[in-house]
Amino acid sequence: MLNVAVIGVGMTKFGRHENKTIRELWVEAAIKAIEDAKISLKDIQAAFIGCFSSEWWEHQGHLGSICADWLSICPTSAVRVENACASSGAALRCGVLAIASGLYDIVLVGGVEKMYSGPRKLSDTAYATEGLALASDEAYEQAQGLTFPGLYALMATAHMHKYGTKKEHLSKIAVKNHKNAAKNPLAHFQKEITLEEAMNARMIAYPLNLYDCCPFSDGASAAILCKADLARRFTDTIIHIIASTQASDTIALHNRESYVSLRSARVAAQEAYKMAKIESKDIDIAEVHDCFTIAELIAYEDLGFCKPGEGGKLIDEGETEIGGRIPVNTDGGLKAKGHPVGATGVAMIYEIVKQLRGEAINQVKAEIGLAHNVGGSGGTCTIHILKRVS
Amino acid sequence: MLNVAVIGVGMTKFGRHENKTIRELWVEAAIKAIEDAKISLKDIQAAFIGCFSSEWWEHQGHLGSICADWLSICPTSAVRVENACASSGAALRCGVLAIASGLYDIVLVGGVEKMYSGPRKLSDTAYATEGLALASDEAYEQAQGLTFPGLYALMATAHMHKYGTKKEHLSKIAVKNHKNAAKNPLAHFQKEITLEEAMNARMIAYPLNLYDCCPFSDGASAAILCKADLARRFTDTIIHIIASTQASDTIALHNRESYVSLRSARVAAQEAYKMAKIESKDIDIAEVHDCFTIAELIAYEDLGFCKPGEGGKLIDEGETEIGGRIPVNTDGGLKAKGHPVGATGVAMIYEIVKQLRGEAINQVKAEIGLAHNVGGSGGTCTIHILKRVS
Amino acid sequence: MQERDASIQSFYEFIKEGKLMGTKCLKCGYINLPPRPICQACGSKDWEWFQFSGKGKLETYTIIHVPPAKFKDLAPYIVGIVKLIEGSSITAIIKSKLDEVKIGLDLIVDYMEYKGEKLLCFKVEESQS
Amino acid sequence: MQERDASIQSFYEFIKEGKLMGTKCLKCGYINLPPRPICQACGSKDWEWFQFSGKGKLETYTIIHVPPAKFKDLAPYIVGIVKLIEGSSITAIIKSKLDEVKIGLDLIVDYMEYKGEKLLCFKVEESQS
Ligand SMILES: [Zn+2]
Ligand SMILES: [Zn+2]
Repeated sequence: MLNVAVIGVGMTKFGRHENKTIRELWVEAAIKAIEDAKISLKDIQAAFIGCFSSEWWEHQGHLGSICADWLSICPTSAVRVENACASSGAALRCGVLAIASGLYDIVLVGGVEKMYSGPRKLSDTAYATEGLALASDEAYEQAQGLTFPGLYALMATAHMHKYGTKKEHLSKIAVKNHKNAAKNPLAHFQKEITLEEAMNARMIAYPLNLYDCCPFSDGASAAILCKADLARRFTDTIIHIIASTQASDTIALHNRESYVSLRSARVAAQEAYKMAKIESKDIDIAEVHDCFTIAELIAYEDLGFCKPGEGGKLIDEGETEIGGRIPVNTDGGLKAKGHPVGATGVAMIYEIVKQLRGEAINQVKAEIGLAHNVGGSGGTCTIHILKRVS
Repeated sequence: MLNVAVIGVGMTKFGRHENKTIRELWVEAAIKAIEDAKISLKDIQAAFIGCFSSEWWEHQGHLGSICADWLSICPTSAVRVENACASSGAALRCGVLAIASGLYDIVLVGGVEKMYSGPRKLSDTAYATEGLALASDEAYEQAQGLTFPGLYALMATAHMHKYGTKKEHLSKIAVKNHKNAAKNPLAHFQKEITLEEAMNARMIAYPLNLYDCCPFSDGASAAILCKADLARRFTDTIIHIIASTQASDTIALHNRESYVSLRSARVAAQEAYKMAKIESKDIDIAEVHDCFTIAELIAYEDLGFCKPGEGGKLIDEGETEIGGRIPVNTDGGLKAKGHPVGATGVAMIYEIVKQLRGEAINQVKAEIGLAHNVGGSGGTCTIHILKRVS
Repeated sequence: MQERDASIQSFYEFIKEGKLMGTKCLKCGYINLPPRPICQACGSKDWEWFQFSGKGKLETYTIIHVPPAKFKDLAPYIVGIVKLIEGSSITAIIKSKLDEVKIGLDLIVDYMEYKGEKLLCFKVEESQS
Repeated sequence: MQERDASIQSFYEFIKEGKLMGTKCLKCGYINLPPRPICQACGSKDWEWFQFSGKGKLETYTIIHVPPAKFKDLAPYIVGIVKLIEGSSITAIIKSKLDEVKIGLDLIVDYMEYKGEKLLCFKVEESQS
């Protein structure tokens, strides 16, 4: 028993924030979470903030200090956590450990990233592409001309070859996630796309085209964790974290046994189900890491929502759509909600909490939700399972 | 009671490693710690690695994954922690929380940095200087032409003005630390310097000259933490972590009440003494964060080794030398042992553990040791107190 | 002037207009410089713009001999923290002869065109020299 | 060849000499490619250099249409993972016509001079085309 509850969540709009810096986005999300939890700044005893590469995009390191500073919570300790695209999943996990340690009752977690636009450094697509590649192996992947979309393209080609997965399956995931984002005011894109558009977009890294790739986004997310015993002081709808796990894998794809599944995700999921004492069929709703459409399809299989190789079938049957057996990425996912790398893991928690509370935009019936946050091409995966208790 | 013991420590030589990358330095330090603890790779249940800016210096992010990968401990979870120059102090603290949470029995912590030389990216002094500045406020310090030595120079000028501290006091700290490093085979510099040399070196940021500044170093450090109950399985000389604290401050100096003391250090130290149920006078030996000579002098005051303003006097009286009342930086400190930013916090633990075990190069009589690890210009400070128990 | 948010961008827009601006907390009256969305003293989110007179004293300083690449042409130059008469402090380049700079120097805000940007700096008050 | 350590630098020095080298674990026999100081299979630190024949098959591939700045001149180009006949795999640029690349293609190691560096790559085996 972790004895940890989530009593508040907040996030900025994901997208382009031309006028805001990292610290300003962070403050916006953190204040929303604090207000949602109905606590004050003084109640925060520690903070863990995920950020992938503020050095690269804004020339700003020492993120813990700057995030504590701009939120006016000094001298409260503030740690910055980096696990590539799973940075805030890992930060959340550090927050869980901090509360489980008994040293803290209330902890602020979250994440932030400025990837593209901004008043301090103006990035372009080439620079942002190179920045994302920092999550892959510099010596043996970046050096060989591989890009970040290229990594997932290697998985897609292998999956198609092994299991007969079609490009159409991938495009259907993009269509689903754009549809879910269409009503989400915090999403980067609020427009539906057709299967034809998704199939015929400009190629980025074959077989992945533009609509298979998530956008470069700016944004931040935050959540307030509380010792579960104390949660009832703050809210009546108690959401517990019943599992929090993390696993690693080789950074380079070529050193793995399989290119059609992420071992880090399988291990973290197995440990999470064990910790929560549930099975994959008990999950009512999931946020999965769809940085590329193929990543969502592989997640279905790694999380046990279907058998290995049957991700395409699951999509064809509509089971991961709203109204299906296991709705996935009801907020639009990374694909359409956006993917400010460091903010993504806790933004997933935002959606799960909203769903479990019955406050979501695309509300489904759910008591147990899972968040699957992948770093890089699977070198890291964190899994969190949340449950509404009454 | 934290119930955490340190059962193994390891570090690389600090200095220039022209032929090694971050992951290779990390593996070298981690293996030494593992062998020191007499455990096997399989015993490690989680890892926390501090690194300041591998993105900047080696174009490599996702450090957790690459460090787990190259050490062949996948799928064990591995988190990268960044708190500027306190990155591995913060990583150590996450490891302490992880064990205190009850979820883990044995955890690997450490840190690594490649700041200057290397086969993958060849940096120069200007690039390294700009890299260090990432720890300061991009918008309001970097943008005003301030450098990292400049930040501590601002503190030095203020301290001299307020308390009458002399340049000679600072130079004496450099002389002491070079003397301590002279016999340390792992130190960046193994040569003593004279007070005249220290006083008359090339100016970097007035009033700090070259010998007031630590070098740009490459290196790594690691330690094995273990649930204290289990420590006796591995060793007879049990070293407990009896306090682990962290505090933050504004990233920019100009938003602080004082420029002659670090609030983060004072708060973390007060909390640490309280957690350990000791007073500052009970500390037998200390590793303090002397990225610049003035930082060590201020640390004496912040840690309560002397009254505010009397750091210069403490130096004059030789109390922090080997043989003095409270020997500080017996390994040579950042100044002469070197300062591979992310590795520094756990390298301090290396020296404290060696001293408490009676295995140090410059052995002193000590039962309780303190490590003071500062991020940036004091935006972060972690304090760890270790005690030999019998 | 409330239409601009309490952001870094707003601060530098004001600098371009020759104004040194902070935010005054509507709850506790603390003047935040640089401007902040959350009061450093009390955590309040309510603020209004506050324009500084630009007068102040040098609290501490350094002389940068090894500069970042961008400031290479200026070295050696003085960077200091200036305490404004309104009570807030800020870091900036100080225009002074290197051998005349000292803590307590009376300063007034100034601006410098440098590499296409308008840089905040302070100069020694006329009356003094 | 033991004098070189099992490092990234050694790997690229061998590439310059036209050799594709990994490390063979002296404990469990696993062949680590790229070379590693710690065996990926068993954690042993004992190893010896192992030279690959350079022959292998394409395990998976992508065609990079949006390249990193450094590889701009080559785009679109194929990057694949090649499984060598000795059992290890490695990522490299694949020299093939874009419309002829497919999983299972027989490949042989090759090298490309590019921007002053010698790049590892693989080409289609002659006998096949
Ligand atoms: Zn106020
Ligand atoms: Zn082996």
